[in-house]
Amino acid sequence: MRTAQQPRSEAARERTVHRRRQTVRSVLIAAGSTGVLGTLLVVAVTGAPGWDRVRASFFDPGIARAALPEILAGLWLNVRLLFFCAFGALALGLVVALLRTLRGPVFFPVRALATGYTYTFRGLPLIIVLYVLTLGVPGLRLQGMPSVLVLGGIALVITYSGYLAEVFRAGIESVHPSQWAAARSLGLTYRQTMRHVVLPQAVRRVAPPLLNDTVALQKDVGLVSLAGPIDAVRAAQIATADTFNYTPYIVAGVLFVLLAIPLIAVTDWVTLRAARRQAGG
Amino acid sequence: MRTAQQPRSEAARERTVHRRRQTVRSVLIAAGSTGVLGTLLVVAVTGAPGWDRVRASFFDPGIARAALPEILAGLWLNVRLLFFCAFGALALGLVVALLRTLRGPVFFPVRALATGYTYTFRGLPLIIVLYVLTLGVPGLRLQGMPSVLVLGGIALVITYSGYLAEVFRAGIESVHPSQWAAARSLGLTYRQTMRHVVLPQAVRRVAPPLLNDTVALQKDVGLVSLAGPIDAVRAAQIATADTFNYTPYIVAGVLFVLLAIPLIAVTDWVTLRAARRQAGG
Amino acid sequence: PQESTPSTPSASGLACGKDALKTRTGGKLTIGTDDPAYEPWFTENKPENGKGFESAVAYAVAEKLGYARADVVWTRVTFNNAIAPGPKPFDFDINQFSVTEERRKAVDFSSPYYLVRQTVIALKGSKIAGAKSLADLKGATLGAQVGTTSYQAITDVIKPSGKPQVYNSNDDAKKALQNGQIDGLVVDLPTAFYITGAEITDATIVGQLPQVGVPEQFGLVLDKDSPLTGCVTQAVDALRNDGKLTELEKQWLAQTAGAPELT
Amino acid sequence: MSVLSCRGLRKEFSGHVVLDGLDLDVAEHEVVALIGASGSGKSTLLRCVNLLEEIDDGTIHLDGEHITDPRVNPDRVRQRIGIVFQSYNLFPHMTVLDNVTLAPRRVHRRERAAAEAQARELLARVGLAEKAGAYPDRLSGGQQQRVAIVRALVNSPRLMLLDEVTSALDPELVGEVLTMIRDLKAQGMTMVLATHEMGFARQVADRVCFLDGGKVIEQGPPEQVFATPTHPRTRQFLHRIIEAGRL
Amino acid sequence: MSVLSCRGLRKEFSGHVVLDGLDLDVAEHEVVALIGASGSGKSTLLRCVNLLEEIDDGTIHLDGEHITDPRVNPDRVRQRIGIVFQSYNLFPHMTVLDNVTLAPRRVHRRERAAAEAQARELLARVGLAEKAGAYPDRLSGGQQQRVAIVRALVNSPRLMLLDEVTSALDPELVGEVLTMIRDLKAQGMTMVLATHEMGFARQVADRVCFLDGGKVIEQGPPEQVFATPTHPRTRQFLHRIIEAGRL
Ligand SMILES: Nc1ncnc2c1ncn2[C@@H]1O[C@H](COP(=O)(O)OP(=O)(O)OP(=O)(O)O)[C@@H](O)[C@H]1O
Ligand SMILES: Nc1ncnc2c1ncn2[C@@H]1O[C@H](COP(=O)(O)OP(=O)(O)OP(=O)(O)O)[C@@H](O)[C@H]1O
Ligand SMILES: [Mg+2]
Ligand SMILES: [Mg+2]
Repeated sequence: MRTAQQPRSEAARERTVHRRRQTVRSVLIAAGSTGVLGTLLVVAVTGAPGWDRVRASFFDPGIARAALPEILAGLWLNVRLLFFCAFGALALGLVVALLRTLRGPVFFPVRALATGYTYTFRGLPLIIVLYVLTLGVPGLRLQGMPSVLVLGGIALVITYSGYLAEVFRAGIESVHPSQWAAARSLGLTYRQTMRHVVLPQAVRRVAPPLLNDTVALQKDVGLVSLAGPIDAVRAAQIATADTFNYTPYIVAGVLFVLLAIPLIAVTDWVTLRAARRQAGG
Repeated sequence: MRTAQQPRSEAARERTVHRRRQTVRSVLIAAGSTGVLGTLLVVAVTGAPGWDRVRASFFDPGIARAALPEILAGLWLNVRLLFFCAFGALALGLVVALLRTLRGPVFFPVRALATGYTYTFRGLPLIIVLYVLTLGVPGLRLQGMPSVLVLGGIALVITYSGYLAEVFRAGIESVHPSQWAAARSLGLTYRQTMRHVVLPQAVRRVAPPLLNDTVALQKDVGLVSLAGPIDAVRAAQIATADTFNYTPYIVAGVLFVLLAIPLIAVTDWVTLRAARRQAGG
Repeated sequence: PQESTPSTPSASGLACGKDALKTRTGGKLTIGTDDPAYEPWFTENKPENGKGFESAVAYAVAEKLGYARADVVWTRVTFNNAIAPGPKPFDFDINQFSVTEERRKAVDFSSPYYLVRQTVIALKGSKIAGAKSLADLKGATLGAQVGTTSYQAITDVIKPSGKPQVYNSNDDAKKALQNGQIDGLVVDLPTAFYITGAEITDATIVGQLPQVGVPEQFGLVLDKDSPLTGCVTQAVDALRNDGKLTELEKQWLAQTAGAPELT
Repeated sequence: MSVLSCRGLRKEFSGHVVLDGLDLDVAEHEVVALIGASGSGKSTLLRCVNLLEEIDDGTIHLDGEHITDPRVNPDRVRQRIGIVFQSYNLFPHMTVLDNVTLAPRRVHRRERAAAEAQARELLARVGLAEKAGAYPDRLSGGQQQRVAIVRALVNSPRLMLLDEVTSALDPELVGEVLTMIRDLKAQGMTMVLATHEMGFARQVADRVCFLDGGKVIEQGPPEQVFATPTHPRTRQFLHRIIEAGRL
Repeated sequence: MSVLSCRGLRKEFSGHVVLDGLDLDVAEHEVVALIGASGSGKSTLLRCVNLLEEIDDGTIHLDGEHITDPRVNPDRVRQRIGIVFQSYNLFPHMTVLDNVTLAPRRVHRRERAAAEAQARELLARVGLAEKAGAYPDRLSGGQQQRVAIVRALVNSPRLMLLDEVTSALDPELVGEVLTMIRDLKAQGMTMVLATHEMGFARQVADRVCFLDGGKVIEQGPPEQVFATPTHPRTRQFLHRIIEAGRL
């Protein structure tokens, strides 16, 4: 197997020249069109009648600097909540999914409960669950009532596990029946097959939606601030109240996007790989 | 092909008897376990020390009746917003996805913009986009500024189209390259292949996540209420503030779930069919 | 406003010294308010500086109960959390809470420290800027913060033909007013003066809403059946009786006299 | 006594009768090839024997034990029968070694070291020693199929069921698997194999059974069945196969 | 003049040379079968001829026109070449009729009615008249493959390229497709087909070309190549095929 680089015939040389010319043209065109489009956008935006006011209201560097520490402190709350809620929701979602796929009549009520759970919490706006759990439930003054933050976290876990349960279930169903047959024919029991053969494959299959839900969760954890704790968005809101300027929201938004980019990039990569694998299979 | 029903051998008869006995046993067990579990749940809940207070705070029929009309009026806003935003986000998401899959150097800046768009709006919490668009942007007092509701709808469309664009793109990538080859080998151009061969298959593939995002959207449209309009959750909140009773939230929650159930059922059905097709493929 | 509300436990005979009070943290007095805390009730969102009417009242109450400035601890609780039923992270909360019978089911109130009127403000060029009566406001789009008596004033007193706009906070509502998204904003009178005087200078006070039923008063919020309610009420009563409240009102809310009345 | 004995097997799928009173006996050390048109029920028969499908009538005995008795634990029965499918069905998330040792470790509760030693020995015997750590998708079809056979063999089954084990393979890779099955036969393994490849049936089977209409309608040594089929259906089937260039 | 003429074709995939100076001429009405080991480049050659892959060196002429000239519009060239793949690649979301009429309607801008009439006639000729409204997944493999051939034929191509068109089919379904290809040959269609089925090559090809090392190293009438191969590589390849029972 040679790895010769130089094409040898006249036709090939001509083709190479043509291609090289095309590559150069491509780069030029790309640069040119980027420049033109970029200029157009800049002119359109900054030349618009309200641009000065937009800049003053949304892009004031002084205000951004002043608001940053508080917003960062709030973001730390988001990150911590994300961490715990993501694990909690994954664990609870998996349990609910397993309950929903149980076979046999004894498990009928468990299956029904699990189904009802996924329907309820996929249909219920997070904000209602949050209000009920963080404002309503403490009013009962039951013993050992946890803090608002924990209650808010529970609301997030409950809501998201409703989604994740369905994601896991779709993953379990997407494992080919022949894998079940192969495992059972070796003498493995239902549990062993689920544990060692089906679940590992199911989780791999649904990695893209799981990651997607994590990105969504990252954006939603901040809603606990409706119940009091100060997250990044709320910190921006407070700063906005001080100054009557929307720059703090932009700062919070940029931080959120920066925080999300790695997660989104991983999600896209995993999703495309899965899509291509599906295409390739 | 006969479709005889009566088994004929001794062994078969024995097996039939055994199976019938098992069926009866199954039904009994299901009924029994449901009963036991149900009773346990009811006793555990109603016997808990705070149950009376829970019932008074969360399940007061009088308050529910009083709050219902306002909540229904709010829900009508949610439904209308859902309708328009769902279509808007689907259309915009598709356009962004198509831009992102364009080939050729001329389109480099468009591709880059589309990519940036999906990253930004998947990373940005909806609530920030909502604040900036519904309370920040009108402050510029540009001409022809639309109403808060329209601005809120735009915020929803922008945020969700970031997700949907990625969903569509994954769908496009999941169409087997051989479909491209088959279409191109018939002489179809890139556009024709995309339009007639790839997109129709892609959309079918990603129907489950598209529907899932619609369910999520249904829950999120209510957030426009932070800019003033009264949606169902806000109506419940107002009723709650009047009475310090959380029943209105429960009423709103039940309505949301009822509204979502058909959509969720369709989503699950489509998802499972897709999962099984993947398993079967 | 001199009569304390009937359900307030009698303060007489209570030992209200610092050592006798069972506060959340012994020897300290924990006072709650919202974040941000608004002017003119507080200044610079710093309740601990003693400036602004409510901050000053809070420190005066603390002093009457025997707490030095250093013994006062501030905590931040959102408006809606503070008046919701449930355990409270403060000994008392001061945040422009109007005393209502509904709220009394969920929390305790001290005797009132301020008599308040709801007020409509609008941009100077607005179609309702010159309104003289409630009837002039019927066709306006009005806004208020959720869960406040201001919102109730819209629905119960003004009863406009259009739907009111409701906001999570007065900040959002002010922004909407400034943007022209609402014609008028309903807030309490001192807040109205502060907004029109310092925050939205092209806004003006349209007028005070008529008082229906019992006069609206601000009270300190305590946990339901708090052991401190009696003593706090006693302290507020004492401040009222020795003229301290009037003095603080003059100092921090001086300009609030003379807003037009809407009929 | 025969290792496998099916009597009057009947299996229908929602009214469509696939097996219709089928009888089949397989003696110890015997290799039986099932042939028949697509849809004649070869795979269904193998799945019924392995209790992956519930039969509607008849009985199956394994080593004289009535295994279709509803009181029998199917997991115990399956440990004594190895089955290999056309599509290999290796577990894609496990290495070859983990695929092979899964059953010994989880079902038979053997030590990891002992299970792996045995697995490596078996893999070495079929020329896959150096593939022990590889994942299935890094193997050729023929290699995957040999791993699947090893995975079934490691349970030391009394009976091996092979369902079209070569038909998903490139023609050049078929040889490896054929060699392996010939070796198994030489070691005295009792086997039932369903196949479309008449050449394969001819080479390894002691007896060929032609399935049609849910029954075995003709059987005998391969030379006899292929050369002088007696039943008209068998003749017709073989004729079609010859036409397609595959006999 | 030959319909297809490849000269010095060279194609590499990231350094791995698949075609290495390959020459091939196909005369009008000629049927050429490409044989060779898996990976020898048969599919790559066909894809290069259809301009689905860019070649690295050499030239391809179709009816004397230099189609690998970079200034040529590949869409126009492809309209004159029909290609059918092993895996049929029908469009699963369209009926058989829509599959067949897609190119006439979208590429050639023909009226729907005219396109459908022609499509129905062609479908009827291969016994698929009543399947016009069916979706591909309701058809057997053999039927799908015939539809794929009709879809390529409806453009009236000068040259048909067939890549392993029978190897995904059940042996009993191969016959239908074979018959169809024999009919095409009888009608004088120029064809290049890649195949693993030596029986198929023997039956339909005028000439067999054996690919190895990126070149055609032996060619001739099928009787000659199969009976008396001259090149040792050819002999070795045919020996392996015979061993697998497929000659
Ligand atoms: N799970 C099932 N549900 C419904 N029908 C089934 C099922 N499994 C098999 N069948 C049907 O039973 C019949 C026999 O199928 P089986 O797979 O046993 O045939 P086969 O002889 O193995 O065919 P092939 O040679 O194609 O593998 C077919 O008509 C098939 O459609
Ligand atoms: N797109 C590609 N990228 C990298 N390598 C490729 C690509 N397409 C083909 N190859 C490689 O080129 C070689 C020839 O492949 P090709 O499919 O042409 O062989 P073939 O003769 O058709 O084989 P088969 O009989 O298995 O179909 C193989 O080694 C293959 O891995
Ligand atoms: Mg089969
Ligand atoms: Mg090929």
